[in-house]
Amino acid sequence: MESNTLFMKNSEIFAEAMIRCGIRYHFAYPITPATDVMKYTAAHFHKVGGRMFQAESELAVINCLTGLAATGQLGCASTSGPGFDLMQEGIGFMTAAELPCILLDNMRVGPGDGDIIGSQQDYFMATRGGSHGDYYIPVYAPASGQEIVDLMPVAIDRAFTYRTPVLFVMDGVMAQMIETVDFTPAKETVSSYDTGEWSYTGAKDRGKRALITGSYAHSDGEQMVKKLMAKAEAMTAKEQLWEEYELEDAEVVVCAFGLPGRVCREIVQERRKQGEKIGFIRPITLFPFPEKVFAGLPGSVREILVVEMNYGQMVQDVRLAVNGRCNVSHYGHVGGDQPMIKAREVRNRLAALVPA
Amino acid sequence: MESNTLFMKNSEIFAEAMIRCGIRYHFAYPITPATDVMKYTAAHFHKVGGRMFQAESELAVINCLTGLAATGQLGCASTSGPGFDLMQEGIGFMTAAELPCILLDNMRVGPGDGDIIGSQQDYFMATRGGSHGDYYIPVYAPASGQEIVDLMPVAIDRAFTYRTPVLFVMDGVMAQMIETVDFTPAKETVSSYDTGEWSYTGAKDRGKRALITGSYAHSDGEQMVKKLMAKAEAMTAKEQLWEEYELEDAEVVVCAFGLPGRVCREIVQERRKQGEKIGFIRPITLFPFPEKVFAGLPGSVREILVVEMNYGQMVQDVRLAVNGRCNVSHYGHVGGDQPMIKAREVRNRLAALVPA
Amino acid sequence: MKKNKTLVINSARCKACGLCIHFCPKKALSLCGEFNDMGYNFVQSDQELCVKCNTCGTICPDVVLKVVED
Amino acid sequence: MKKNKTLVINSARCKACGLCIHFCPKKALSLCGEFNDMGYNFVQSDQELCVKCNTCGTICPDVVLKVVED
Amino acid sequence: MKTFREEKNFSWCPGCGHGIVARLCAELIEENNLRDRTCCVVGIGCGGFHHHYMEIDALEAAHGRSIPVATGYKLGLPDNFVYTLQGDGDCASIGLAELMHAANRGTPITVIMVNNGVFGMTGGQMSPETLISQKTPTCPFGRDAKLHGNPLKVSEMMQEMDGVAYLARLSVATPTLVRKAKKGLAQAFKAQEEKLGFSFVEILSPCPTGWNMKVVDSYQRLAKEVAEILPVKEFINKVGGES
Amino acid sequence: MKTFREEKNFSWCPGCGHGIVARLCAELIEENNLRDRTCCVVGIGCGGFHHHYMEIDALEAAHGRSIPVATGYKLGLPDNFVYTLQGDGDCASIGLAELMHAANRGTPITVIMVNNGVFGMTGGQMSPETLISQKTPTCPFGRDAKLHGNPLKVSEMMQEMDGVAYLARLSVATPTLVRKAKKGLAQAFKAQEEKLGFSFVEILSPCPTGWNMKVVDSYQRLAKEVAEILPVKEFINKVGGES
Amino acid sequence: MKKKLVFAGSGGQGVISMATLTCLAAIECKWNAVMSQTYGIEQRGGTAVGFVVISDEEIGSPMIEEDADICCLMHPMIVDAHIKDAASGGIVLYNSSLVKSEPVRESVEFLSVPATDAAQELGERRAANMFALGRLSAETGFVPIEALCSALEKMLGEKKKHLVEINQKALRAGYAGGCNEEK
Amino acid sequence: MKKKLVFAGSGGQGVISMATLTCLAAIECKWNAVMSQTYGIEQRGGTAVGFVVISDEEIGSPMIEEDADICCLMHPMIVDAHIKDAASGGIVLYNSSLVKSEPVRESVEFLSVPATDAAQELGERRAANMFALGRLSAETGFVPIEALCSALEKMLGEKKKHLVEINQKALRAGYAGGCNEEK
Ligand SMILES: Cc1ncc(C[n+]2csc(CCOP(=O)(O)OP(=O)(O)O)c2C)c(N)n1
Ligand SMILES: Cc1ncc(C[n+]2csc(CCOP(=O)(O)OP(=O)(O)O)c2C)c(N)n1
Ligand code: SF4
Ligand code: SF4
Ligand code: SF4
Ligand code: SF4
Ligand code: SF4
Ligand code: SF4
Ligand SMILES: [Mg+2]
Ligand SMILES: [Mg+2]
Repeated sequence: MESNTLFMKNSEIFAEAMIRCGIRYHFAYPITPATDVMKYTAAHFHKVGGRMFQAESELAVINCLTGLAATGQLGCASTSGPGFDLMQEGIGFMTAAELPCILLDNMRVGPGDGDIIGSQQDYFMATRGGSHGDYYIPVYAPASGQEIVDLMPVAIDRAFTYRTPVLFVMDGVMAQMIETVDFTPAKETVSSYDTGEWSYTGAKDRGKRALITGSYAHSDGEQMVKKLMAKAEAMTAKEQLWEEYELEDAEVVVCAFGLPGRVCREIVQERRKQGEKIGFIRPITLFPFPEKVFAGLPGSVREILVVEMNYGQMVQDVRLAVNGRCNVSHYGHVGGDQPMIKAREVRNRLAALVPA
Repeated sequence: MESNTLFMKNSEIFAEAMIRCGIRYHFAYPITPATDVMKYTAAHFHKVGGRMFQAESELAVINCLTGLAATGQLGCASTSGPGFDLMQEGIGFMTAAELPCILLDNMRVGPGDGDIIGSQQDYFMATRGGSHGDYYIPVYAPASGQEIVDLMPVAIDRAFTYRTPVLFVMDGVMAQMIETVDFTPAKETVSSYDTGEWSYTGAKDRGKRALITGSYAHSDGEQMVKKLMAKAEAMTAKEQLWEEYELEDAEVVVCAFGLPGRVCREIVQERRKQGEKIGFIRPITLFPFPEKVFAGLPGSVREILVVEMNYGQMVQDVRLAVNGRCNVSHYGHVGGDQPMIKAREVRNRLAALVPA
Repeated sequence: MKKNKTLVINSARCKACGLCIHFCPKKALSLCGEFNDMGYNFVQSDQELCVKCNTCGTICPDVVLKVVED
Repeated sequence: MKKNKTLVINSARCKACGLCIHFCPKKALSLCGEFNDMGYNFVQSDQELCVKCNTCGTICPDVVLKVVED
Repeated sequence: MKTFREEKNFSWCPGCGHGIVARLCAELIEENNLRDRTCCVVGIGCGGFHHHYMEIDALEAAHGRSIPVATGYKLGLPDNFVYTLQGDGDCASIGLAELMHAANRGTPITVIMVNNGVFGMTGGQMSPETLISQKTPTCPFGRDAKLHGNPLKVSEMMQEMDGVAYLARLSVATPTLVRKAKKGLAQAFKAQEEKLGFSFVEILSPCPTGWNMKVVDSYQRLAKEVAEILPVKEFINKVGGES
Repeated sequence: MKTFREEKNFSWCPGCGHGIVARLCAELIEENNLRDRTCCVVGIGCGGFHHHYMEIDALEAAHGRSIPVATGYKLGLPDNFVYTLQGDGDCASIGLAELMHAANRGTPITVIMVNNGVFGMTGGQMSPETLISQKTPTCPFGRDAKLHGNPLKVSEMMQEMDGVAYLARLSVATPTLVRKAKKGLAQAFKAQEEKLGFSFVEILSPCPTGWNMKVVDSYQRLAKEVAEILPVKEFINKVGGES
Repeated sequence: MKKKLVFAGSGGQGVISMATLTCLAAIECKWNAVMSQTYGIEQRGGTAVGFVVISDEEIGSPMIEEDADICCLMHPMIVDAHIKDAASGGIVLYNSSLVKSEPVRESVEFLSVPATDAAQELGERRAANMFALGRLSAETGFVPIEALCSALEKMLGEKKKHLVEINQKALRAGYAGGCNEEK
Repeated sequence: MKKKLVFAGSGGQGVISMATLTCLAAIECKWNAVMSQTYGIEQRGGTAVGFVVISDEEIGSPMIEEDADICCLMHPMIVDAHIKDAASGGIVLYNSSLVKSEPVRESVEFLSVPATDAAQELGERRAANMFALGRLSAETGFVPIEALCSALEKMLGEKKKHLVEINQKALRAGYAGGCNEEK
């Protein structure tokens, strides 16, 4: 692809952004609504000397990615709900072993095989270490193709800086959406990170290295978890990202992430035009959760309406962030012929909260 | 076993309680610290016409359990962290398909292969639907062999009543602990539930039944999740269990579950003897979280100290439950040669909170 | 007593895939001009040519065709 | 020029499993009365009997025994 | 026929071999009077619609896990008749370990793998059974033995297992082969009913949509190109009946 | 020897066959000058200690997943030498699908399965390789072919795969067999170095602790009873060298 | 100026192509475009719906909720679910070859187009989608027919170049109100 | 009356058996008992530790944290990690056959017992644990020797009945302060 501005499916935008940023390995197993990513990399990675590897299962996918990451190279794995479940053990292993990678979960309706249409129901898994043990990884929730492109170099940087898996989540509706995007921000960045310090490339003269995922002395387990917690703390301090809109004098704030964020923002803009004191927050990082913007909310805020394509997941993080300082309510919607949250319902809730 | 009072390992007590309550199928794959359960059932289930089935992996375990549950019979699967990860997809499927079963997670240090000694780090996975999608299942956290026995018939009842997987969690230290237990409460109860209404035993004249885990029309997905949410709400209203001690005039409350709960209770008793106004809460159900006891806390409570063998998981539920009404602090400990939380540290924290 | 055989066509199920036409040894089948509810121009038979061998019924992936005896 | 062979025993590694004793064709090995740091009464050899065939070194699971040439 | 729900049109694509397999299963269940105590476990894939068209109890397993589900079911109701209906992606890619272990254990269930050489439901991606040079969305330049290996000979892998009572590769490529497939399937069902052990049939089937071919051409490809690499064959038959 | 860390005592039980395998690997790495670019991927099991005693880079994979980890590694560094060291539980029970797919793909890695017929590390439970009648904590009345199937012939399952360049079942039961095992292992390493495809060696090994036997008795059982069911044999050798 | 369109049909009918082509044509006109979609799990025969927003300004929310200016119903199975997508005052095109009786709904304008029959006459039943799109362009001017025709070439690309002709023919036939003039 | 005991050693030395037997003996005396444990991942050669609380009252917390009345160190590898488990004023028994020099710690009473050597003399090196336990009973009276001997039969059960004799012999030899009188 030569031009920088293209009209593409967001899953393809994700793939193209990877290519442009220098990622050369993609591991995947087909699953709707994530298969488009591997279709794209299968057709395009080879042109830049990369490889899409279709493994026999999601278990194999995440473990192939582990091996690749151990060589110091950055790879990616993409999937959706059921496949994401199967990857959790491996994601925990990679985190424990401090291996960087890029992950993508195009969320669909669950539990069970559920439905192939979009949802935002993997928030808990994504933000609270879906594997056993204590750990957190950075989670980015772009709301548009452009934001995918903008975030890709950031995610790659954090993967190397913190030596950790980094996760992107999109609801399936957004993943399948086609829109115009400018690829200029997706500069080659992968090659600028030196992984020689920690990668497992053969002992040579430097002495052996062993990637450890278990502990042979009980104290190792304690040390490992402490290290992971220290990283989580550093990320919480430094990596929070969000979009905010008209919070200064807001009485009611609407909070939504991903595509529903775009829908809600338009509604908030529309209500503002009517003179209603409504503000808007869209978390871009789900971990670390952008507590800072909640901490900085003006005293005028009476209520936060959290809108999600699930039955109440991110709302817990909002409640934890405001810790009782204002009321927090939730509107969730999952499935149906049009899986997106309903603008009408958001308008109704707002009308009840901000009587005209 | 004839006598009712026995000195046994808690993992064995779990197995014996299953037998006495009428469970006849146990599926498992070896993993420390949960293997003792399958060793016991392998040696004893056959005497009552039951079967321990060692599957080739935890994936096979949970899916065998699914098939068995579909016949209307109650089975069990036991595991620990890494194996629990691998079961998540299946647990989500069983929940979606409304199939009852008993699960046991003997928690060890994670993430990764981690360490085989005890921890309480699977709290998030256990309480927030470790698989993708929106769903919750009842989670019991006994603190002693006796409580395992007492809870087994309750868990079985809830599994059938709500037609849901029910999960027991124990930290690995407790799982390997040996103590005296009275089996009298473990009465045969499984056979008293009629599963003919929903089980898949062959169409005969009643017409076919199909266990659905996916949706063929998008509206099915919406309906399924709504049904699961309604169950979760009913459980939240009716199924909260906890132990409380001296809350009436407490200024500081210590909150811990499982074995650390026993340790903390002893410390609180000891401090009370010194006249300090300290109370104690031990959640027995982790889902539904016993919000009621927190809602009912007297105004005298200034601070809640949450003690866990992890770096801060249940503490989120405590914070959500008190919603800013008092301060909530956390002391966590994971791994090391003695993985249990340190009584000394709890005493120090309390001394700082309640100056003598 | 020679049995009477009939080729029954449940045209509502036909998806006009053409397999039966291809395999019919007697070239007794063809697609017709009309659409069924699914929008397919379903199969029709020429009863003159048909020898009721049920080859079509054996291969039809949509259980449209069946030779029945009475 | 005949090479000089020696059987070297790293007794700190021995776990007294007895395999070398069992397989030695010359019955040149036996457990001694002392313990090593791991608490095992390690293997000792009778250099008179030993023919330096390295059968013991081949089977020893703990890399205790080795016939070396100088 | 009580088993088959004639009023429900198949939702498979025109020409899809899953329809033929469904009809054969329905006929055999009916003919052997199994309906009352049959449970079909379907995999995730286009075969997952199989049970929509039959009056039998059915379970939808997680992708690749039909066999352990069937195993658990059979443990609970040993006298019921249990078969799985899986695609080659479900059975030979993600579910391969479960297949091999059940076969080796001699678990008395019947496994039907509808082998159409692609992941049909998700859009025709490469499966372990895709032929060399065949193009799919995930091997757009054709399957390459060096990168992707040769088509996996699943049936052949079970040849030396004592637990397997019936093992065959069948096909629906022509009316003659369909008739033969029915006989093989009948033997597989019998193997279970007679408690002889595990039974497995791999049924070569076309996926005109995934192969991006006209229906008739896809059957011809199945009869020739596919069968050359994956020959129709009966490997094990402990039932002893005609097939 | 630079590869081997003589100063570190093995933490395996007295008589454990893992020690012999570790020594053979160290010797071959040294003799073939592979140390600089070797990566060993160990499974979770007693074999997971293997790399503690060698001066080579190593990765500890999740239980059963060494092969995909090795695959990913080899993709990233195709010129490095990559072998997995797995137990029979790791490789043949939970990890069977990964093994078969890598073999079929012809992934140029070497897989070593130390087959001691039990899950050693977790306390000697039944593995797919446990012999009929053998008692373990999870089959306390002995493995029963009807309930548990026969020992899984893992090597035999790969016989027809074109991707496999070297395939053998070896043993450490006697000094003679140990020497033979070294030769087989050398061929497997060579198969990878010469980019001929996938190589697999199954090494029969004792677990005196898990078998609850005296060490010498366990080696005798290995030489006789185990080898009767799982014969020592070279199935495929595309290297052509002596072995 | 902002327009919202819904294209609904059965999988395999090409409604997603209708939506995509609409976007590409809008982009030809220097507008912005966003397309989203839902679909059944079947490869063929399930439902498929494409939602399109085109605008000469930046597009915030890409969602359509009972506010579509134009709603195309290509198959009877989706009529009930998607007729409500049209805004009141909107235009509802339906494929009268398959949707045998006019759908029931108030305050919309119906456009009955025998798209499948027309395409069959043109010799390619699968071009029914293009026929309908051409007709829509003629009736509503939502995008110019020339933009559709040139966008089509881009959409099909090198690989499917051989399909350009028949599809353009269908577009133009639809635009012309039938296929008779092409006979 | 409540007593806390720690038994630490290398895997395979039987320290968990020492802990279990202590509990069973306490139960023989109608006391309550709880045992917990930690261990390495190795089947042999790793560390193994048994923690025991016995009491004539109900036992709340089963944990031992630098407050053990008795601490048995059977192997040098665990000395550093577990000598701190003893309460000040507690008793520390160590297996002087393997722990070659007296461990260093203040305000505890040391008991040096050549358990492995003694057991070797008795003809079963693996009975070192019982020898140490017997000696501990003699020195501290934490449980009566008779309770240990009869609990041993219960612990070993029918299957391991053949091991009762040698282990009881070791218990009694330890109790008697050595094994000389048995020679
Ligand atoms: C864990 C998981 N991974 C992936 C999927 C997506 N998925 C659905 S069907 C399918 C493949 C179906 O192919 P096959 O089994 O060959 O059946 P076919 O449709 O070809 O008959 C896949 C990968 C899923 N549902 N769950
Ligand atoms: C997912 C998962 N399941 C189970 C375990 C527990 N586990 C650790 S080692 C092992 C078996 C080891 O047996 P094998 O692979 O034969 O190796 P051996 O110890 O016999 O050499 C098991 C089941 C685990 N660590 N992870
Ligand atoms: S084979 Fe069946 S579906 Fe196909 S055209 Fe013939 S009748 Fe119609
Ligand atoms: S029954 Fe035979 S002859 Fe008649 S239409 Fe069918 S295939 Fe042709
Ligand atoms: S074989 Fe090795 S470990 Fe065993 S006794 Fe001989 S020297 Fe010691
Ligand atoms: S070298 Fe040979 S003769 Fe000497 S001790 Fe070893 S085995 Fe015996
Ligand atoms: S995609 Fe293939 S397998 Fe699926 S229904 Fe269509 S033709 Fe059949
Ligand atoms: S348990 Fe078995 S495999 Fe593990 S170290 Fe001991 S003898 Fe070896
Ligand atoms: Mg398929
Ligand atoms: Mg093993």
